[in-house]
Amino acid sequence: MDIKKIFQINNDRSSYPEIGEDGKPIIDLSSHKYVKIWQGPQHPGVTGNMALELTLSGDEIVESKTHVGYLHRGFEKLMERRKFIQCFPTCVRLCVAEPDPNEYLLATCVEELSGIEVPETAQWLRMLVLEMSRLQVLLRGVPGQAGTFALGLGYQWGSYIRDLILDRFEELTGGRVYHMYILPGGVRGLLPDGFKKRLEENLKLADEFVKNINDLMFNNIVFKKRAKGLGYIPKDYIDRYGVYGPAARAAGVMRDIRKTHPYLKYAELDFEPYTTTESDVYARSVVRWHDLKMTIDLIRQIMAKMPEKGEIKAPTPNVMHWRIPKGETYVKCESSRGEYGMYMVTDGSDTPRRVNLKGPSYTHANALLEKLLINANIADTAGIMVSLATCPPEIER
Amino acid sequence: MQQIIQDIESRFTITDKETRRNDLCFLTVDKLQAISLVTYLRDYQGYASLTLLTAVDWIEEGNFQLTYLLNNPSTRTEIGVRTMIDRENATMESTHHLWENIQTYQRELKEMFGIDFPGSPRIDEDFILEGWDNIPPYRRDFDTKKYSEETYFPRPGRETNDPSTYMKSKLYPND
Amino acid sequence: MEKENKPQDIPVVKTKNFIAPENEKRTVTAPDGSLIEVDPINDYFCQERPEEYKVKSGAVEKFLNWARAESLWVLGFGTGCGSIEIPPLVTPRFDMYRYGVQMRPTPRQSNVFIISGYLSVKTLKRAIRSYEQMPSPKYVIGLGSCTINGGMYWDSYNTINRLDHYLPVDVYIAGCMPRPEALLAGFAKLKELIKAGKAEKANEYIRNLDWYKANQKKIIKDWNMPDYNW
Amino acid sequence: MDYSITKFLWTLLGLFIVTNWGMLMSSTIRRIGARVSGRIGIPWYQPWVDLTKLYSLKSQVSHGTMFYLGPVFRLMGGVGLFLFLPMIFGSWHWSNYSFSGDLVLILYFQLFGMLGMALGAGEGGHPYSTIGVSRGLAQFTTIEVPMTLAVISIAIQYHTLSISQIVAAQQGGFFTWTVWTNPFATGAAMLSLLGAFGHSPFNLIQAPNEIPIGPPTEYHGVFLGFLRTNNAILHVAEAALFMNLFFGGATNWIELIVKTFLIYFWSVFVGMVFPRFRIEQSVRWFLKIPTLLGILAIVIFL
Repeated sequence: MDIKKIFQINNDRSSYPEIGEDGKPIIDLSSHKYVKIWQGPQHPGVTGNMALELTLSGDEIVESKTHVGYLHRGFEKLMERRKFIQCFPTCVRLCVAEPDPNEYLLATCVEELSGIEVPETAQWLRMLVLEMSRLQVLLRGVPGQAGTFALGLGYQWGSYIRDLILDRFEELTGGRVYHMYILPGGVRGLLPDGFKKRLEENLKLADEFVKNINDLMFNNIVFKKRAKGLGYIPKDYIDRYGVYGPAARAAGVMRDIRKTHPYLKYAELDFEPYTTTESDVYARSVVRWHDLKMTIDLIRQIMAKMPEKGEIKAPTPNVMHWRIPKGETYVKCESSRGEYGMYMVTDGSDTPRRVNLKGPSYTHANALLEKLLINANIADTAGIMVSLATCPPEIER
Repeated sequence: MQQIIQDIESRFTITDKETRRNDLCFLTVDKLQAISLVTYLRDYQGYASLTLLTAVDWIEEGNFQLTYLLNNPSTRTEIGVRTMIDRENATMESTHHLWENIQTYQRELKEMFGIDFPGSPRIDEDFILEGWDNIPPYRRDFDTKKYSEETYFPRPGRETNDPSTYMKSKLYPND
Repeated sequence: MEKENKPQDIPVVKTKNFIAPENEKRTVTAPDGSLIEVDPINDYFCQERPEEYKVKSGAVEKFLNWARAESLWVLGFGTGCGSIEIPPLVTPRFDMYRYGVQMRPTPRQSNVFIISGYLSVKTLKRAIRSYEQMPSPKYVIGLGSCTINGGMYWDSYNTINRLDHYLPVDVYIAGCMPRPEALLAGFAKLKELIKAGKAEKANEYIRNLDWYKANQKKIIKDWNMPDYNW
Repeated sequence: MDYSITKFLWTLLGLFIVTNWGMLMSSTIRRIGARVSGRIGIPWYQPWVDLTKLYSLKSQVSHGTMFYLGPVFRLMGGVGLFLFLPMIFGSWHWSNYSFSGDLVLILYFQLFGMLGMALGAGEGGHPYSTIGVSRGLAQFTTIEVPMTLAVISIAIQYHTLSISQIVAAQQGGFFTWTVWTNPFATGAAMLSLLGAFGHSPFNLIQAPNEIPIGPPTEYHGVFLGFLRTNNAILHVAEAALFMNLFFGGATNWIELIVKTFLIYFWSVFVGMVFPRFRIEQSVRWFLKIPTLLGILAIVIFL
């Protein structure tokens, strides 16, 4: 009798449960080996309003399905019966957490299809707003990763600074969450007096927060134990599953639209997105932390380089009778979650023919999450999900 | 970019092409050639990443336009492959063997446009809507306003005006 | 939409069974080897109708109402985009814990249901289930103009226009989106109502259950749950 | 032991004080936690208001007899722990029903409520309850290992199983406390205490963003009120047990209040800055350092 065999624990569960002839795992719920549970839509660990249908064997997930559609409003249909200018208030609500990329994409689509050049000052202002919006997302998103493992302290600190950034937004645009600052042809207004000084004060707080969060999360032994090696994304998944943004950069693939397809004035800024190769939850979290640092730096660079005064809006036709000639285009920008694009088809009328938003969550939360959750522990679902930065409203729109 | 388009034109019948930017162009091909063009682009030209798959309803011509937008991460260019399929009994070959993430797009198209992709995994399951028994909502002949008014008890008191005529009457009442 | 209005010339794309697979009738093997017929909808769910609760008055009830008002437990269910403004409420700037408002993760332990923004039909079904599982006295706060008249999505085919046709609403908070301060004001208003003994919409729901259920069933096409989810 | 009515009434009064102190302690701790994250936190009287509200809910749904009995068992666990624990050293009024072998009984009572709760929560039928129960029992079994080792070590050290005598042996100065005379047992027990109080990193039983919220998922109204009352009693009683065993006991209520608060605060202090362990990590953690410390404590005194 081999004594070693008795004490050997078989950790390899990759072939569990057995795979049937049709390529699907054989799961017989009435055999009492498996439990089917739903995480969401009413579940505090799921980001936003979506559901995961998990089949468990013990604590381990053997099959997972994502169910979306709880937030479907039919944006793409609604925009088809709104004039171009009416689309803007609708459009910002596409992804609630980070509304400004939506405005930017729609404005850029309209500008590209009707051939409008955006003045330089407006481009700088757009960039500032986009970076501020990224900052407010990351201030919650980076500590939010620890929040999924029940370390809510960083989230509380981050939210406080986020509220200050939202105050600056309010000062600039009048809105706290929805800004509608970017319009076709330019932006709505110049910076108010003393705005840069007040923003700089908030950025100093953010700097301190970046340091604190490093101590709290990345040097925390329990966080390391939970997050390291969790939710590993192999490099060949990047193209097959559609992995973007921080998740791809954590796998060692450079996916940052700001660097690869510089839009606005990003070519004039000096930045280098952080990449690493571990590709687990911890690495993704570190990448987003570096993003946070970089965003603070970028805002400072933008504030230093942008012109104080200048033209902020190119002349546009009467927005009530604005007809855009037939054409189609796809524009993209980098949101905090990854590549964020909009596909627009016009047919010469005063409404868009078709608008399609392509967000990174669409692939992250469906095909990729379903794959990553297999053989994960049920305790880690929230962690894996948040590390992919899922935003449900942009999946179903 | 031009080189690749010339290369494609020598192999496939491109009926229409539109260069939008120097990193984005759209090619229209026949329905039968679309899948082989997409596969060719993926396997031989490095367009390995699928950005999106979506449909446009050209109801006047009785067609759906399917757009496969492919991205080449190394040359940083994008090619949109457009193909027209018939609006009646709309079906298209499934490409779920090429990308794992395309099945989500195909499920959405099946539900929202009624375009069938036989063989695609979970294609018959609900994706976004639940228990929908009307025309697929993204089709142009589905009137969302009418449906909403008939179904969801609109609160009385809302006036709906055509923005252009309404604004004209407000701004220039004398005209 | 009624069956008669349905356009006949369009081929129905979907044919499907509206009962979830775990709720289908089936036979299971008991531990002793015998076979048992199971009909989950009828066997596992309570089909009893709820009863109306008598609104009491008097000093004791006043004290209890005060306690109910000062301890509002909010169900953590973000149903729409308004849920982006609920997390700030538990963070330093707004801190609703000061006012005795706390978040609870399960409907069984909550009293307040914040319908945060628009409700798609799919979410409405879950919202009804969650609402009916909450113990009475329970209150609903309609957050944002989407719950009042549809708001931005008044012409959308998938979002409801008036929340009060499906769930009884105690307090509406207008705006798109309402600021966290507005939410705090809404809580203050709700407390006022509870202390005055006027927040009895849950009873109204039970009194008019048939009307509410008819409205709900009109738009939820795959009704595969009991009439009242205990 | 004294079975007179007077004694019984004094014990009831003690229970009343302990319940209220437990609730005040929990609200204070929550206020401290809120200050760390920059908030003001709940009012100090919030636990009483919550409890009044829970007991005054109009509709309650039951899932069967065991579902009723779960919280009752849990409450009995807490009250039982209190009954056999001498609160104030040397006082007839506050020594409750402690007797010469009470240490063993108390170890049993710690697990008693847990088991009752497991039965009741299982009756609720919610899958998250079941997962929570299996996690809870797995973790509690491993918490008991270092705990029991530490208790055995103390029993060997003081040659008694009576808590009163253990406290008596520690009287006579700061340096006669067990924490100085038997640091290994104290270490093992204090580490297992982290798990017993159920704060981070060992709060996976009620983990709100994994299995909301574990065994009490289905409990509401009076049932939840019972559980909350029990929490208040149990936290003070358990802290008092540790105070008696390791920190010299208390000779008056003020001392008890200060010491139990500090012992409870220890678990919150750790929990504030640590995320939550997974169940297998938690089980392994308890079987490593705390158990080694416990074994060491026994070996030294053998």
